[in-house]
Amino acid sequence: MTRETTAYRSVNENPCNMCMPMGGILPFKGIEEAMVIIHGSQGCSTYMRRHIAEHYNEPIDVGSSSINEKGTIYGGAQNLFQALDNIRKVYQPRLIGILTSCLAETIGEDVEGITRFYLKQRDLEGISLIAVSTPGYGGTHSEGYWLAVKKIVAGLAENTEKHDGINVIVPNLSPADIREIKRILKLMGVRYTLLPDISDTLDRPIARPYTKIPPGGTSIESIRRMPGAVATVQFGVTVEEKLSPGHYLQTEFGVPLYNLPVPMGVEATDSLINLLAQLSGNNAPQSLNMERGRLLDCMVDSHKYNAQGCGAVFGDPELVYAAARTCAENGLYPAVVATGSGTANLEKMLGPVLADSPQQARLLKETDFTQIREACRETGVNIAIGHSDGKFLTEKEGIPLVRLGFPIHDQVGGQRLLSVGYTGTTMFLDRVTNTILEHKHKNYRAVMYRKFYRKTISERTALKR
Amino acid sequence: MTRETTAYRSVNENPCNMCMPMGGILPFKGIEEAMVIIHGSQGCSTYMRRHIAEHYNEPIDVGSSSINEKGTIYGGAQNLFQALDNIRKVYQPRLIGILTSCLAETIGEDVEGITRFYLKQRDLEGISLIAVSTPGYGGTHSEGYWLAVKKIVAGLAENTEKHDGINVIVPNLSPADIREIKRILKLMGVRYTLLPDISDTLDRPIARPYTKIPPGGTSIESIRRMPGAVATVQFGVTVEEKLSPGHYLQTEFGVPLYNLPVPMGVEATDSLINLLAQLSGNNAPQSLNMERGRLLDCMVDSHKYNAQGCGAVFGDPELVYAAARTCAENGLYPAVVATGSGTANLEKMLGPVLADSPQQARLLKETDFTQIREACRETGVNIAIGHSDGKFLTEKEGIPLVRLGFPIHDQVGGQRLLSVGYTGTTMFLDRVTNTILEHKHKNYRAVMYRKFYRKTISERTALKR
Amino acid sequence: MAINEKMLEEILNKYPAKVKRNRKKHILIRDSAQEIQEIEANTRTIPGIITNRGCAFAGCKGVVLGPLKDMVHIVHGPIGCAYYSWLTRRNKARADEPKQNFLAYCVSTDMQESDIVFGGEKKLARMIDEVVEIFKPNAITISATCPVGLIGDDIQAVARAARAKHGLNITAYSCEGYKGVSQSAGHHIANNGLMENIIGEGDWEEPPSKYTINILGEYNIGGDSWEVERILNEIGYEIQVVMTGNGSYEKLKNAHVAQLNLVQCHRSINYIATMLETKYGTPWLKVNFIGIRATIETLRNMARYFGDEALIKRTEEVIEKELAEIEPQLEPYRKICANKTAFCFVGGSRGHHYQGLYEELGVTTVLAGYEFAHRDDYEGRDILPNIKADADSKNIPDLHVAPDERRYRLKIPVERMEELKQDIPLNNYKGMIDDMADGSIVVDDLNHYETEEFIKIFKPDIFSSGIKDKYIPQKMGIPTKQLHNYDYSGPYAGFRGAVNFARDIAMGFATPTWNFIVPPWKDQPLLEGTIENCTANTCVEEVAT
Amino acid sequence: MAINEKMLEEILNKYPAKVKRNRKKHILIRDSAQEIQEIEANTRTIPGIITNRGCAFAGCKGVVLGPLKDMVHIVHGPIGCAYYSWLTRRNKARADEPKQNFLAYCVSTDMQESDIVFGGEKKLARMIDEVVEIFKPNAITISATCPVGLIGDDIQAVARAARAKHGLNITAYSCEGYKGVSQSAGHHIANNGLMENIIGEGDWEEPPSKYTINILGEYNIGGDSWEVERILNEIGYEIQVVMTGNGSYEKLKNAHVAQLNLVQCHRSINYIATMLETKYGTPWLKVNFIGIRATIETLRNMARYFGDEALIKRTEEVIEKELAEIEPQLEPYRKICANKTAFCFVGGSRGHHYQGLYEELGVTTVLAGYEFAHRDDYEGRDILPNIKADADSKNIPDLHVAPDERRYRLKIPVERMEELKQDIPLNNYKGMIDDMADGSIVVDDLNHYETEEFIKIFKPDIFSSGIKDKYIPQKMGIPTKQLHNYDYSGPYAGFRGAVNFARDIAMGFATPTWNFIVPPWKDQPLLEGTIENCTANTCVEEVAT
Repeated sequence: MTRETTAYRSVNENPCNMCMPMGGILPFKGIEEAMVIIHGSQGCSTYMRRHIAEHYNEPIDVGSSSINEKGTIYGGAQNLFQALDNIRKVYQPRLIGILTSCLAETIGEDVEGITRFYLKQRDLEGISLIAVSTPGYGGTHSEGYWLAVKKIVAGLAENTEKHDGINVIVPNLSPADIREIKRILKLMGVRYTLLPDISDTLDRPIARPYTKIPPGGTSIESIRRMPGAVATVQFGVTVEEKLSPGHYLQTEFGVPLYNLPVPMGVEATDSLINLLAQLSGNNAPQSLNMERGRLLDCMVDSHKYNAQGCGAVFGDPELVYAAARTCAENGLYPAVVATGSGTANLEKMLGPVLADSPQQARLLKETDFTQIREACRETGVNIAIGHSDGKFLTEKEGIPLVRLGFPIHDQVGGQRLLSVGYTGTTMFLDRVTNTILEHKHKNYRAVMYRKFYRKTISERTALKR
Repeated sequence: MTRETTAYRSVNENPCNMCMPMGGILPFKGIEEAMVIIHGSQGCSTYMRRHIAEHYNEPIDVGSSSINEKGTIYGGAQNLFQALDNIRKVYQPRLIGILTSCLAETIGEDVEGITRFYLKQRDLEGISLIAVSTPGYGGTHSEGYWLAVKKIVAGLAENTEKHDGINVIVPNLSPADIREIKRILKLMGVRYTLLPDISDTLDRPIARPYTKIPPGGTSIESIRRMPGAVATVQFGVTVEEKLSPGHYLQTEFGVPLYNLPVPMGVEATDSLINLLAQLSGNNAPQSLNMERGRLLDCMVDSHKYNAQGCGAVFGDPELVYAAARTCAENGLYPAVVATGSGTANLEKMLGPVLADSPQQARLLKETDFTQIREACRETGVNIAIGHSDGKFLTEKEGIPLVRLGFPIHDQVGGQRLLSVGYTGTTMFLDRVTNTILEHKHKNYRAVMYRKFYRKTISERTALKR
Repeated sequence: MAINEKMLEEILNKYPAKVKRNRKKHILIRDSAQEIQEIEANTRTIPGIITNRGCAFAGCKGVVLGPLKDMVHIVHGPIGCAYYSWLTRRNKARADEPKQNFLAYCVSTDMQESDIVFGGEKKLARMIDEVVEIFKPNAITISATCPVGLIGDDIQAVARAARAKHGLNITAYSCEGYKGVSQSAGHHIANNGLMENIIGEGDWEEPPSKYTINILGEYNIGGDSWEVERILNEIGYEIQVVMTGNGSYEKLKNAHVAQLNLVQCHRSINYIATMLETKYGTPWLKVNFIGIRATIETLRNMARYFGDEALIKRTEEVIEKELAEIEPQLEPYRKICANKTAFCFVGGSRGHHYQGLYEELGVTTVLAGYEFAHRDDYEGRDILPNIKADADSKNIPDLHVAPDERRYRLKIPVERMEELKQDIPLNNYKGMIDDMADGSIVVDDLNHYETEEFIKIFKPDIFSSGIKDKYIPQKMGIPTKQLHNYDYSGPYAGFRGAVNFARDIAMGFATPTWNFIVPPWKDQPLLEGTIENCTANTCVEEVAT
Repeated sequence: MAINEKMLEEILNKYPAKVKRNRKKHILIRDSAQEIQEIEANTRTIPGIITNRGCAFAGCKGVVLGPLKDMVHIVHGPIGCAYYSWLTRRNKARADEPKQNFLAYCVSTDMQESDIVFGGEKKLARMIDEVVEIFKPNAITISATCPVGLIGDDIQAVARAARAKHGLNITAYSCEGYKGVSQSAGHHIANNGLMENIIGEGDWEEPPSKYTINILGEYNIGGDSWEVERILNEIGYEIQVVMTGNGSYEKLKNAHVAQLNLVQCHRSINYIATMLETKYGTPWLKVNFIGIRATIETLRNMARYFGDEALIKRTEEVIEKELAEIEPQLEPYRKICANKTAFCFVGGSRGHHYQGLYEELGVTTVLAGYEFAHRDDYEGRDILPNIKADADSKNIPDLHVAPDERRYRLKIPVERMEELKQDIPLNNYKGMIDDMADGSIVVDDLNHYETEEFIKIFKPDIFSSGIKDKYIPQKMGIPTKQLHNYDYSGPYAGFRGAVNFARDIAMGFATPTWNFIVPPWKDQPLLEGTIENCTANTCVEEVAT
């Protein structure tokens, strides 16, 4: 595995990540009766809402403190106050997340202080305000996501009595993935608090009447009680300690942390099931064994095609790790593994996964698609796995793209893409295998003829001359 | 809707169906501890096993009586006896289906008589033999399928006490579809006998030890008790009465028959849920309502893209009906609806579905892919939905193919394709929509430029001259 | 259903008092009996109100500069804004030289914390060098995002130095997101920059043909400009440059030679239009290529301006030919669209432009508005002298241009000009309100809350707006049509575009999907039953929860 | 693990006594100490035993006729058999004239019940007319499925009449599925038909070049023949026709001019090879292009046959060049494949051919067999005089050919021929058994039950066979390699094909997938523990349930 970043260049050409506050919005969308405000220019919230809406096909209401030129001089506290007042009046949320963007951070707004002051001044009860400092230059959306989750936990967690539930902390997965994880938790007979739970809020059924805040999400009460849990299961092996909600619960409240990879692939899903069995004392039901057996059956049937794949996996570090590992497990060699994030853990975790690869894989951190494209070309990648921005690889290099992650804006159903658990992995693999097959069929005859036959004709002619 | 067949021609060029005994094999694969033998040339069984194995990626053990030239003169009874003996010895099945192919039928074998004689002569207990007359020239695999199911019911059904279960009789759907139907039945709290149940037998998890007959399938005992059921729900609106197992149970044993379309699309799934609610007295659980709401949400999000689709739907009549209806429900106009079968019911059922279509749809019965291709060209079809043999349409006409039905041999996972129920319909629609989108993106810029701009350049030049 | 002041009041009562006062001024019920109906626009967005407005950066880089295809548009700032403005506007372009089309590229300095602390000028300068080397573009723009101005990076100086170093047109735009009150500020900044640095850089002195025109405020969304160009070419016009859809630096620099400037989107580009007249004497004509009647009127107005008999004749021939082509195609769609109603809330001009096309299809616009327009876009340019510049507007100074001594030419005699002005919108735009029917609603800067409330009252058959708000009506069972990006469809301009639009909205009405989602009011008198009998406040809450 | 007679006995004990006696004669444990090891082959399949054999129709239309690309191959019969033989063999072809490649078409009379009752001759005749009109093929074949012979349709007469009517080579093959005991009967029927009706129809009298050859028994599965042709062309051979992969009527009709016939698949085409010698005096050479050593040996034997020094030199040059290209590529795969074992059960010749390639990669074949071969394919052609023709074989009569008076030419002097025969397999094939290692198993017509049992004993690392049986080992955790259709991969022939094969089986071994499916014996001594201590019958059952 070779490690590369784009740091040697000054230009980021076609980015592979978004900014920190964008990532911070998502967890708040997974809390019951919550709203979120971005403290900064109004354009930030508009741009991010647009991108989130495009992926989930849902209304995404995010407030803005709409700081303008005057605010850059006198500070934005007044704007934020007004924003909080208005959001409270119209949405009546029980929790408001306040994220900062570049502007507020650059002018040095103390958003936590302002928030405290607001609470005190308005003398509010029954509403929680969670401020998260997320400057656009402070990290990618992945870091923003994890920091927001951590701040939510830190802001709400209380010293409560021990109970028999477990905490389940998830990275940015699709609502369908979250539903699948919840189904597995239920099958394993465990009581849990899953945070953040976007499964209903960001994949909302048509239902009447329309409500401004979608029903669903993790309840505030259950988050408060997380410190009393038996354990925390966090799908966050690439998350740095300082951003890790599970680590926080462990160090602050002594809740044992089990940091697992996203349950994608046989091994990772096995790990989750084993852990849940151990924590709950329950065995996996036969239906889960059947699902595992079907996944294995799928893997056996498809391994010949997958082994011909040379993959590029890109996106958020946590999902990239899970997908690269699933590819490797299936003999689909991940030649390029790339993320816009700079997390050091990805590298550490990927090492063993890529150890058996037929040739050195390239790990690109803090990367852009121009670098990814070059790496794909150099390693002979023939299948890409990641979010829609990778369609560039299809358009320019003819590498087909299996969509996974966020954002998916050129196809429908990104919110319904199921890729975790035994069954989700099977679906993911079928998508990958069929993409390989389709690409192969499309090119097979031409390639075959060119490589093994046509060439000869000219050679023959040459010989006969 | 115009109706056409290929009858005006003598040539069947690229068929859209297989032969009757092929269809007859499948139901026997969905009975617990059952085996099946084809009475005829050994090539029949070999060819069919090959094709079934390729779709399901499973070992498909089908015996043959291997009649040879001598048998054509002296009859094949002795061969069939031997085949039955050997199958019994090695597989120890509790039920053996005996299908005929062209040879046995052409030489006039009385397979039911031979079977009766065998049972008597060997003095067997604890084993059922079901003979089904399925000459290759007697109909398509669809008719073979339904006749076999009917014969299974007729062969096993007994006058039993009334019980509170319902019979669920399914056409040739994917194992994943069957599992989904079972999940819905369970959610609705009904006790049922689903026949035939290939959900485990033809999508068998890797499990040790390997057994010759895969575990699963409808139990023989429960089939015997079908006459005692409250009702029969049969997904077979296109099935002729003489082939209908549900009709048989109604006329012979007075079990009320509810003949419903395959639960694909909102309306058809609603019908099933309503009926189950009515039969069981149970309301649909909230989780099903959520699934319905998500399907609607998906339909709303995708209708703009789907409305640009002009579809060709082909395959088995029952699935073709369900898929065409689902397309129409989503504003995706099915311009060509085609089946190799000659069933008259399809036409009757499709009428109302296609009534609101923007232009006349073409219904092709007893058709072949050459006729389908022509019809596609004439009606401007831009998306095809059906089994893998339709890839011809992609190769020759550039019409992308969404795979559905049997056989799927150029992609993996045909046995895992989920298309029924609210959730399955959502998955089906996402496959369709994304295929339309991908095809559109691939061609968008070129088409746009050609249609709205490039032409002008030459025109302009012409003007200036 | 119609709306009255009381109902409007009830909607606004949900707001805190101060907000209510503010929003009230941005909403009016059209009443032609009143000679003047004033509306407030282009003022600060209220914090915490879910607006659809963007920022100055979005208006400058995202809208005006972005579509220029042979230039590399550098975003100086942290990665987010560069990402968010990457390929999101669907402004299509096809370069004559395929390698000189950089629209698919997103190029950013990706500022990190250390750049914020120590300044990003050096990084920007290095980056320009790299961009020149990698892309070899015809020109480069640099757009600033929020932190840049705040930390005091002098991007103008960096641009000047780079311009000198590389001998390439490299210009900087201080369009930080906090400038002004919406993307409108960014349009103005971009207009100033293009006028000051690019237009007129070319060495042409004469137009290449008799009827040389520029098209301003056309961004080629979904291929609109290709359809417009097709029609104009067919008549015999020579299009020097489209600003800025499918436009290029190479064409733009000689934009000064045109004999007439067409203005499609008044809001985003009227600055250049007026400056071009001042500097080069080129009049501008307000056009509208959305809708069949509007297109025909536009074509006739253009012919009238040039006043050439052959051109007038050719114009009528083309109109006739085009109509013959599209009328039969429109027929089935018209049947589906008849007697429907629409909301039309879009950007700066489309909110007005699409009403005519809707009407031709049988769809009445019952609510319309702009995200970021100014009062003149609502009330007409006559109002301009009455608009008081506030602090936010003053932050974007007008660029002062004077007649170009060498190149200024009167394109037509002053008298004829005055005469024409009586009949055709030469150097004039009369705004949206004038075209609206009595009882319809005009809303400036519509937000999510109001969207929901107005839908409940009007129950429109289609909601046309952008992606951020479209999911609200859709969840309520109402078809939508994105008029920002056309839901990946288009073009909608001109004759053939009208057919596309008709097809697309007809399919929205006709898809059976809606049958399965009966909107609440269709089988439950949810709103009608309660609104009369409750205080406004509890009533709204009842609906909302 | 090795196998002994006792273990074999235990497997067979599961069968009824009569079946056991029968099957025992089809299985042998290789023991080179015995001078002759006889095996029974080409006898009737036992009913109810899940064989992998097909029928005469499959051998005739499916294997031999099907690949001829410029002909339309009509299937006369009900739809099933036409469908099942449609595009299922992966015999690739590329026509020089793209419109004269009909391989993607399945053309059937689709007989219905009424045709069975009233006869199908007229329908067939009408259909030929249509086919001529629609496709304009170079020639047409008609293959019969079961009912045709039974109802007495005279397809030969129909073909003759059509031939006269259209002036086109139209021939009929009475290859009803019940003829013979397997597809082998169909090969014979097709061989006779091609020899009688097509080969020699052309008017060439002399070969087009000095080293003109035909390749027989090569069906271009996955492009194999393209790789073989590439190599042979590079050396300087002129390939008149490949029979029948990528072959055509146009080439085949002049096949008589070749100076040497190469025989790749002995089983399916030795009839034509011998008849060509009788009729035209062309010797045939048993070749094998599967495996590197086999390919090299084949190339050297060919050069030896022609005996030209320049050709011999060129042969060695090409071998050297090719080896230099592939050896480094093979290296990593060899490491993965070392010390593995394989089952190799395929058709009529591949079961033998692939053993060498396996060996070169480090894989030992521990079980091999053929689906439908004859004793000579196992024991060598020397055994031919000892094979008694049974009723089933007699049903397919030998075609009697005599030397063609005008065209018969001795290609090389008789003495040199005899001399060559000592060294190279000229007009000879020595069969599979000779090449097998002691202790390995040879099985004729392996069935599903035995597959499972032998796997339990040998625990092979890879199972190579076809799609019908591959899922059994896979379910047991063992990689498979389809040697009928190559799992959509290939080519596997020649030098480059060897690399493909090595890559494909190495990926089968190396994929981590298997780690998650520990085969039962690897962590549970399921079989070893019990097999010694139980009667064969209960033991098998224990495993099976």
